Amino acid sequence: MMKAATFQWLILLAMTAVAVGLSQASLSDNAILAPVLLTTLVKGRIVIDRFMALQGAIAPWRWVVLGWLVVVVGLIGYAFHMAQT
Amino acid sequence: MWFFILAELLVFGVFFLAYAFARTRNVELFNASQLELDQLSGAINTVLLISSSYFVVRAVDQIRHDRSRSCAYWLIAAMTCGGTFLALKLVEFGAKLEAGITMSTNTFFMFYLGLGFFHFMHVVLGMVILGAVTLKAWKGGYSATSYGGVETGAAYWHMVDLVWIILFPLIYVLH
Amino acid sequence: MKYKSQAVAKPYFIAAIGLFLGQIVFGLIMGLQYVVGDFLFPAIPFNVARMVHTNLLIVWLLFGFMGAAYYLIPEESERELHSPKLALAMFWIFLVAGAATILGYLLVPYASLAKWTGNDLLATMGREFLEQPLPTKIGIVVVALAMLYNLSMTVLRGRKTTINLVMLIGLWGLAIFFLFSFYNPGNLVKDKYYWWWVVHLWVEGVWELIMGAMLAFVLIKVTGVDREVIEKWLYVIIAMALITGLIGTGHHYYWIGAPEYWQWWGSVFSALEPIPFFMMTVFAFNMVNRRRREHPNKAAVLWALGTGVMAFLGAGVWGFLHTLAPVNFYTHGSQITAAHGHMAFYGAYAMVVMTMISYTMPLMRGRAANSRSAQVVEMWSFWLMTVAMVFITLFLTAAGILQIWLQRVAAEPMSFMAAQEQVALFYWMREVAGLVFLIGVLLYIGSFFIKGKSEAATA
Amino acid sequence: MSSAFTKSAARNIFYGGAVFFFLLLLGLTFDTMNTLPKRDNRANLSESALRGKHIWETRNCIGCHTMMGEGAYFAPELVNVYTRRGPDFIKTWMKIQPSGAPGRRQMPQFHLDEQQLDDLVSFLKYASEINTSKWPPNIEG
Repeated sequence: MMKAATFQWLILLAMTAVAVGLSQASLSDNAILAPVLLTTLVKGRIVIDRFMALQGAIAPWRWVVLGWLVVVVGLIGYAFHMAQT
Repeated sequence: MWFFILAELLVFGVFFLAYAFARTRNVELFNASQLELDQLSGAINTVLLISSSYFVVRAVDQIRHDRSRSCAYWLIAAMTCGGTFLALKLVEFGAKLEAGITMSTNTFFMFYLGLGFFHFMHVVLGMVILGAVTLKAWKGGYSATSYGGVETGAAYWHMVDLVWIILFPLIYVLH
Repeated sequence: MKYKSQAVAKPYFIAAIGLFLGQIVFGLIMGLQYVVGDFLFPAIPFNVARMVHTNLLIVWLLFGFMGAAYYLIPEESERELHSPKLALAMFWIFLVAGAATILGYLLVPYASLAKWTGNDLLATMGREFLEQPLPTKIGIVVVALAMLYNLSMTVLRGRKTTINLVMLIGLWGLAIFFLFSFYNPGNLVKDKYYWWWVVHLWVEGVWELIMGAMLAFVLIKVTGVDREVIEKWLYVIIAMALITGLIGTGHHYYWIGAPEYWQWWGSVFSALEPIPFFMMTVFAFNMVNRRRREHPNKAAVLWALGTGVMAFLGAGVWGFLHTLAPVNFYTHGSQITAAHGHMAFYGAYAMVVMTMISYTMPLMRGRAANSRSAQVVEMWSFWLMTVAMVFITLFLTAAGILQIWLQRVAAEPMSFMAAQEQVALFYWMREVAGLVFLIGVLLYIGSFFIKGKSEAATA
Repeated sequence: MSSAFTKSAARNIFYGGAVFFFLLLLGLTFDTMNTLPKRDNRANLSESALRGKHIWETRNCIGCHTMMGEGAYFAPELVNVYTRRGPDFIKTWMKIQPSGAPGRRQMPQFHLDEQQLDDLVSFLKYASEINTSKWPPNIEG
């Protein structure tokens, strides 16, 4: 079980590196928006489901917290997308 | 406890969206101000918080196996990461204040400093909670059958981490 | 009533009701002055009537809180009050000081009153709600400290429950934040900034603790629901009240010269301020639905449910309506503010005090509940006052919206007085609703004098 | 999460939350106090303006008028009355009260002397120059 946690930790680190790398690699604003938000979404899900151990927990809590993540990240994406066009 | 964590997430969520939508009305200002941020410090802080969260997961696992001492060690490791986070954050804030930047400089810095400080205080509170849990674990106050306190403290700490996981790309990375 | 010394609450409640009647009378005078401008001028100019109206409100609510504290703290602590004599002495001091202050407002020009009471030594007068002369302010501090000493000693030596601790923390907070009323810097921005530390941190901070404790106390008594459950709710509600309310102070800092970031902080946190009030409503209904006994005092149950609903409507919904900075830019300082103020104070604080009075007065008069006929009249007064207040709020809201449109939004804005004339119809309707409210108050007072067969004292 | 939500957890949230947010309020207040010099027009808070504030308070002006939207809503907003009407109008207005027009709202006569009127005007001028984030929405207040 802890092997899985270690693996998830490494994924989180890698994804952080990817996000920072993308922002450094002078790509256009549009290009980094989707991948960075996607890594954020995945990272958030790992923390919620695995670290907080909400996966398999009583359903409403998990869905409320995951729902929060999706709504916030989604609306951030929408706002940034809107600002570009 | 979960009720409280949700309330906290709600507040942060509203602030994040306020940032995103305030930005749409002033993209140039936000992008220009963002360049003044220390992205490296932000990235290191992300690594620190993610790692501390991982250590907390290990601590919870240890107490499930009734290993109080080693639970406390993992918690101390997590708090060391948290402490370093706070120190780095203070250096970052200090540099901004020295450059004469305050919350009233412009809307971007209002959010950067305001949200950053708000989150900073949550890390401090998280440290206090983890500290209390560590102390109790050290004294053998938890066991494999009774470790609700460790779980609650862990949940709060993960919440602080989760918030940062969104805050970092939002304010430091996306432009 | 379990302890003799609880009876000290009785004079406090009687004074509270008397002053409440006075407040309503002056409210009606002001309401009429809104449409018949020279009514009672120059005998009672509007500013004097308003000062009397708002100060009576504060003083009668304080009487109510103190009475409630003297009643519930001995019962919760399971021992007699530390010093009933001190409590009674403080009652008379507070009553005399309060009456003298009101008479001073009515009989002496305000500037002379200020000069005679040492306002030149320490200028604290002439700020909204804090108009009291220096001796009165000091008197409030003395009375509050004596009360806190008395109550703290009782709790320290007795049983400590969530309810008496929360009540005590609320009252301590009330006394401490009142000290900011002595700070009046010449700098207008700072003056206003810290003025809110009294006003906001009272009504949207520590008073909510007091309200929560009072409501929880009555709910335990009338529903018989397990104390653990009620106390858990109480903690969660007041935690949310402070979490949202402390930074929610920011919604007063938008336009008084404070930094602009308060528009964000104030908007976000005060947008969440309805949550504790909503929880209070759910709490009251939930507990009553889960009741384990049928308490004979139906009127008290009605007041408890009523305060839950009206506090949420007045403080929660009407507060939220104009709390976001972009909205508040237009609504600030208009009749919308007045509408919110009326319903919030009535729903949250006037009603919770009446809940407490309704529950305790029969007990202090030696019966579990009043006779059926007395309760019917009391419930009629509940509905008359509450419905009248809803209409007062609606008419003021309508007046406010029209006022804002004419004076602040329209392409060719009207002057203040021109806009006021346009909304006069709503002021007339408000005055009529106010008269209904007065009838409600009179019925309420009348209900105390109705005899009839009453239940024997058990609780 | 296996742990049930207990009363002691609720209590801890109350105490922790209260302390946390009170500290946050203190922090923001500290920053506000540091920022105020740029906004509150303290440079023009002259002796005369201070005397004027005292007159403003001891005549209970706030009992009818609003100042920056705070006060009673019976009479016009006065934070911008200096720009709306100008100093001479204010002084004359104060001298000719009450109007005595039947049925109209009446303002008392305060019997202020010339010096006091000037002080009051300089207080209102000082107030009108405070940065209130563009409030009120227009000159009518």
